[in-house]
Amino acid sequence: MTQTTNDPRARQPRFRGLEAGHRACQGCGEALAARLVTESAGPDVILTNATGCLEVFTTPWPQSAWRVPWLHSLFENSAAIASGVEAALKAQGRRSKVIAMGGDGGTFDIGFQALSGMLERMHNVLYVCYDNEAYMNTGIQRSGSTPHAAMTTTSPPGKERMGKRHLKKDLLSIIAAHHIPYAASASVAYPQDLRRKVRRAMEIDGPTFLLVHSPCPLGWGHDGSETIEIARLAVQTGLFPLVELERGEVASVMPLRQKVPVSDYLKLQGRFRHLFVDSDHRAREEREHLQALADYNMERYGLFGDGDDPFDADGADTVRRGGPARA
Amino acid sequence: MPITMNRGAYALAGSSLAFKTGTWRSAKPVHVHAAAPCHGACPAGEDQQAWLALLQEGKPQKAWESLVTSNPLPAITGRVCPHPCESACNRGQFDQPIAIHGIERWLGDEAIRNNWSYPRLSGEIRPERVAIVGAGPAGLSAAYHLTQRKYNVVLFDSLPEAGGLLRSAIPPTRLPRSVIDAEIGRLLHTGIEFRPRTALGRDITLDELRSEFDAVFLGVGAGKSRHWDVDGAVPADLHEGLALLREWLAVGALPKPNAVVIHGGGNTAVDLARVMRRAGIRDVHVVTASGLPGPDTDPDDILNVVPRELEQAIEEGVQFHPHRTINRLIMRGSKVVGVEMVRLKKLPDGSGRKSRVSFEGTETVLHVDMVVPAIGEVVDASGLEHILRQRDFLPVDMFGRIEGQPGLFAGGDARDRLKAYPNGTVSAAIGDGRRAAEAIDALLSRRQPVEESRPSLPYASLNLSYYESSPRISLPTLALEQRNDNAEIEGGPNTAQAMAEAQRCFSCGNCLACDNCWTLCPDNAVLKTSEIAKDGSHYLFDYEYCKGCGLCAKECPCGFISMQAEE
Amino acid sequence: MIEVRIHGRGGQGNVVAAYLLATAAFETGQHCQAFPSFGAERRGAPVTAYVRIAAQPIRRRCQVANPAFLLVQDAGLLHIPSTLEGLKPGGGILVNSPHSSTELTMEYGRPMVAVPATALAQDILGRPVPNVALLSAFLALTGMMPASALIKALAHRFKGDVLARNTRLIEAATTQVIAGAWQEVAHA
Amino acid sequence: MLEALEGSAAIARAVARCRPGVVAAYPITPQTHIVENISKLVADGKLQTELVSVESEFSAASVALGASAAGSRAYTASSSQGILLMTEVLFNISGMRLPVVLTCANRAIGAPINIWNDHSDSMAVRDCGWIQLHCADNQEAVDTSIQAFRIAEATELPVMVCMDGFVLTHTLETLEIPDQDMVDRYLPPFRFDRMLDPKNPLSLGTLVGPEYFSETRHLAHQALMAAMSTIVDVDREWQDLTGRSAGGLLSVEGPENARIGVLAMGSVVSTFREALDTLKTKKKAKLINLRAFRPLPDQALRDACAGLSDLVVVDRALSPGFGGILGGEIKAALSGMAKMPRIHNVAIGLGGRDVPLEMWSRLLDVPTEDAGFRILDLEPAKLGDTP
Repeated sequence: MTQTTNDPRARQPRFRGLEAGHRACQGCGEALAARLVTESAGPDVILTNATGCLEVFTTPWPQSAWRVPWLHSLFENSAAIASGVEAALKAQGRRSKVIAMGGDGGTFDIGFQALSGMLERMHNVLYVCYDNEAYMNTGIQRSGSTPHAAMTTTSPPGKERMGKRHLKKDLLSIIAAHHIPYAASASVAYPQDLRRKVRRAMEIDGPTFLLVHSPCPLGWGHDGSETIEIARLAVQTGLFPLVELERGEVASVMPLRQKVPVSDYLKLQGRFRHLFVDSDHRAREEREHLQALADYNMERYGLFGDGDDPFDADGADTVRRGGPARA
Repeated sequence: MPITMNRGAYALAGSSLAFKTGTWRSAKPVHVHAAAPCHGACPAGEDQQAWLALLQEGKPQKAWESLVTSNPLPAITGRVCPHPCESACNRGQFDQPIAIHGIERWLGDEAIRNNWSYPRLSGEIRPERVAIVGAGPAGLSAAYHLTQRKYNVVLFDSLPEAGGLLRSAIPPTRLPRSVIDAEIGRLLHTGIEFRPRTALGRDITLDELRSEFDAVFLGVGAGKSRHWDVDGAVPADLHEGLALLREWLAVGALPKPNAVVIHGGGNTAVDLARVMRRAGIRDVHVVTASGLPGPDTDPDDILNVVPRELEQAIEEGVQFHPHRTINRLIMRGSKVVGVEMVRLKKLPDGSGRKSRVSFEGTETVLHVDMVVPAIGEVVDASGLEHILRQRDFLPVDMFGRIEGQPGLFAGGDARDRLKAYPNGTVSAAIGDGRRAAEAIDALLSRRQPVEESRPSLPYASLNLSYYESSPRISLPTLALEQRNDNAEIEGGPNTAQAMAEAQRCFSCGNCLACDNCWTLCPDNAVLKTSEIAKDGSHYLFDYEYCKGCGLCAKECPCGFISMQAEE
Repeated sequence: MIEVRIHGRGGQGNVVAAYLLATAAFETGQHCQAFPSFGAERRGAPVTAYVRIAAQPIRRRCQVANPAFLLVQDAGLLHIPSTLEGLKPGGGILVNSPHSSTELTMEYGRPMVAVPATALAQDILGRPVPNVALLSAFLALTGMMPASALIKALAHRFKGDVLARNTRLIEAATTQVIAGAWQEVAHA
Repeated sequence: MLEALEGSAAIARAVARCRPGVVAAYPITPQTHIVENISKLVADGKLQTELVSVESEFSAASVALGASAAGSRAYTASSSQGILLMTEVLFNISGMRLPVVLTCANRAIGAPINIWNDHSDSMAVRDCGWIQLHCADNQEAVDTSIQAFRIAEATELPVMVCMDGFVLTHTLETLEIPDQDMVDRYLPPFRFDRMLDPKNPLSLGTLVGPEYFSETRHLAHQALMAAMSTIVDVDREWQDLTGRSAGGLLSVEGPENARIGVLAMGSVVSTFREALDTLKTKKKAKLINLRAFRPLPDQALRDACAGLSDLVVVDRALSPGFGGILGGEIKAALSGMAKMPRIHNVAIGLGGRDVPLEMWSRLLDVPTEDAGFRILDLEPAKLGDTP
């Protein structure tokens, strides 16, 4: 694809790791997250990608939306092939950074062993998990990351069930137990925060991990235009805390300014629709359960700030003329 | 030739550009260019958002240049305008409105201080000549805008100095004479030929002007007080409000009764009341049929005075009697010793129109030794008799075109009140001058005049997640004990305050260049342009790839993007 | 081609013994092959290893069913019938035992040569590892190759003091048996 | 220079001579000694390589895949269950045309668990698109390991070097490790056009739909078939350099006029070679050593079998419900012959059962028995009543 210099696309003042023409759904949070991660990481990287939506929608041969070298092998081995790429770079004395990517299925579940091995061996790899909380590529089945009570095709609500019976796996704590230099959670709703975390991880020579909350309009049952709104509410309600861990210890959190009830977040999504059936007493119970989980997060991570942090969950996305307030 | 499979099925970087995802779209994002509410509310037609944006970029001179494309007198309006822009400001619903008025004043003062030149518009020099009668705000505005359009403009005024009611009816405590001198002086230097001491009807006739000039604009103001009596009774020594104010402004003379009642609810009434109070008159009452601003008052029925001025007047001891009228004069011989007031209110009648109804049994008496009517003024008919034909005001359309009088235009206080274009303020007069200039230019260029008309952006169209609450600047006011007949009471912002306050602007309906659309497009279909894109945005939609998800529209903080269904 | 079978227990260096014997043969210019009959056994369980020595390349890779010699690193293994199975007629049995050759021969009713390999190793190496002493005795009995070949083979694995002690152990073990007693069998 | 070396140590030394950039492995009997020996070479500074001691065979293959794609010579080794755990990745490596070399220390597959040698593991992954070469002895294993990198890098196909577990891996024997200069002359540094490189950012591992998938499969097949000549050329070149052939695609020994042939793969070939020379048998027979199982050299097989009346195909694995895997394949390969020999298929030496020298004579009797596929060294007395 040749581009003339008159083409504004060729003159964008940012690196495009993920090019247009990919086939993600409208409003795809994962595509956005991947775009943000790769443009923050810059051109001197090599990506590996677990099987999943991201892999499928970016590389239907003969096309690829990637502008950086990219390698896909299997669902469960993104971290392992990244280990191999990194070992090869080391062997060759090349200094490009390796970024391994996977969805929550490929990270929390089937690819977890490879990830754990990669972290334990201290490969110089940034692993990015795009967390959309279910197996989306196969049509929305529950994963270890699916939140409690969420509806998926394998955790449907019914007479005996109210969506997923189990809890969302606390992956970050498991990652923390590997004692790696840096791990963080981020969200597409806070792109500046996400970019900062990517840059931070890129600077570290060693294994780092980023969990990026990436709404899936199809799987979560919301309009594509609401992706950011919903991701923002996940953070603001405390259901998806944004934290940074250094060597397994909490180093910082994005504080919350005000308590937003989880139902504000839940009611926007089809996957929680069954929690708003007034005639079902279980609905309220599950909503309260989810609120308790959010409250637990707030307490555990000390999410409530003193209201003075301009970059708390209310202030971190503030804009001004010429760009974001926090560049 | 079909594409051939390669070794290992690899793909080239960015080759996805061959796949045009724009075909997936059922709705497309467009830049909507809604007006900021401030713009919509401005009688002068200023686009405050536009010049605030330039201030946000740190370009005060450019901001002033943008401002004076509609209003050439910001140092003046920045002091006397009741600033409906601030009342309309969306930020008022979020925390507090932007202090547009103060920033405008600061810009006007900066222009004077730095002697910034009025921007010159390009275009051919026009041979046509236009006469402007009256060098008040309307006439000055018309003269300026026509000069900008390269017409030969001759500005006539009966007085020796330009300014009209700015000089004759506004106290220097509100508008220092130095500001009038400086700003109008600079304005007249833009190429306007000013002929002072030339009164219509006395020194020139309208017919002469119409034959000598290609168009004539009448900005003669309303110089004659409206007839006032109470059931036919008029005190022998009646002084009308405007006349008293003019006299005081001209020579400093003022009658000194013990107690006075001023009847009326406009600037003349309040200005005069404050002047009289400061002159040491013990009891200064203002009786007005309108209400004071407050939660229970109908917005259509509020005193036509800047709220701050009203507060200051009350501070200074002026006693207001809202929703009242004078029912009866209590006379001792031909001298007034008191007035009887009665309560009234504006209520809808049977036809749904609102009219004032007084309530029997609510009469009260004020003991005063002077009553001053300030119920408004009408056009002085001198020289305009056959145009005015017994009417109080000149009948015009929105462009100031006088019915049945081609080539003759009017604006400012001299014209009829139009529902969409209320007059009675300096800003409205400036707006009239500007629209009339457009109409004159259109007439002489044989085209239809145009006035930009865009819907204002509603508050609900903003995405407030992207704004942080921040307090409005507070501006200095002269302490009560320091107030006198000359010192300006209201202070303006300093540079730092003005620049900081400008940053609070939401940029309603217009691109904030915040990068949100560019940052949040999952499809890389928003492109940032190095120069400002043609439509005033900093971004282009690449419709070859835009899938129409609507994220950019939803996350645009300022409502600049909306989704439009594809045909 | 000479085929040897070595019996021992896991942890006694049985496979090492086989590799050492084969390597020693290699050091004298012969072809060799050594391999364990590996099981999933752990320390203490009976294990077997095989050695083949020949002038020509050795191609067969089956287990040694009919060895000319049996080296038994632990006399207790003699109680297991399979230990002595398949020995060629006239073949030699060398046993690590504190008892005398006569006593063993009497007890099992067939000729055996005993060497107190564990005691020797404990004495000289400070560790009860019988394999080197047993191999040394075996080389002395057969005269197949000089003790120096075994020392060379050991030199691939050990250096310095450990090698010196093993060399002394070899010398000491050599004197425990009648040199050349099995020479005929070895050349049959 | 000849040395007495354990097979695993020899393979480690040979692989080290090939200067792999990345070695990844996970321990499994009987492959373990190979990895241990490589680890020791690395620890002693005798091998400069990125040794990645992974957490599973699955990751071992994945690391090799990643390393190869990133332009490094990559090596791994495994056995049995480990090969099966790698299977997904093995298909990927060949599908992406990555020249990884893997040593398969052949071992049976459970259940029941069995750590001893047969060919069940490499047979289970015969369709994964790798070149598979079998070795009769440790010298061939050494030579084939070095050749494997040449073949892999010339064809951009992965190569699996199959050597029998224990029988080769744990056997110390006399062999020669070529010196470093010789290997350096034979094997140039690895250059990979499709290498992951920010300066030329390709996407590897794309999605291919129905409109092109058949073409990818066709090309994979063609690539394997074309690799036959590379295998022959590379071996010939090796022979010129060292005086040793590792067996080309296949080799035939025995009297020209023999009417019976025995076809086998792996270490039993070594035993049968001795038997052919030393056992006195009534029948004359040829021994066909099939070195290349993938690609299966159909034409070479037909040439080797010309003039035979009977061919006994010796399997070291079987496909339950079908029979011998190699037997079935040879039958298919020879089916185009004008005078196709009668093919008799037996399996022997499953799960480490010893294959004695006398097995050769037993095999020569098979054509007279006309009994179909069977496990020849089965001991019927050990069977119970019910299948």
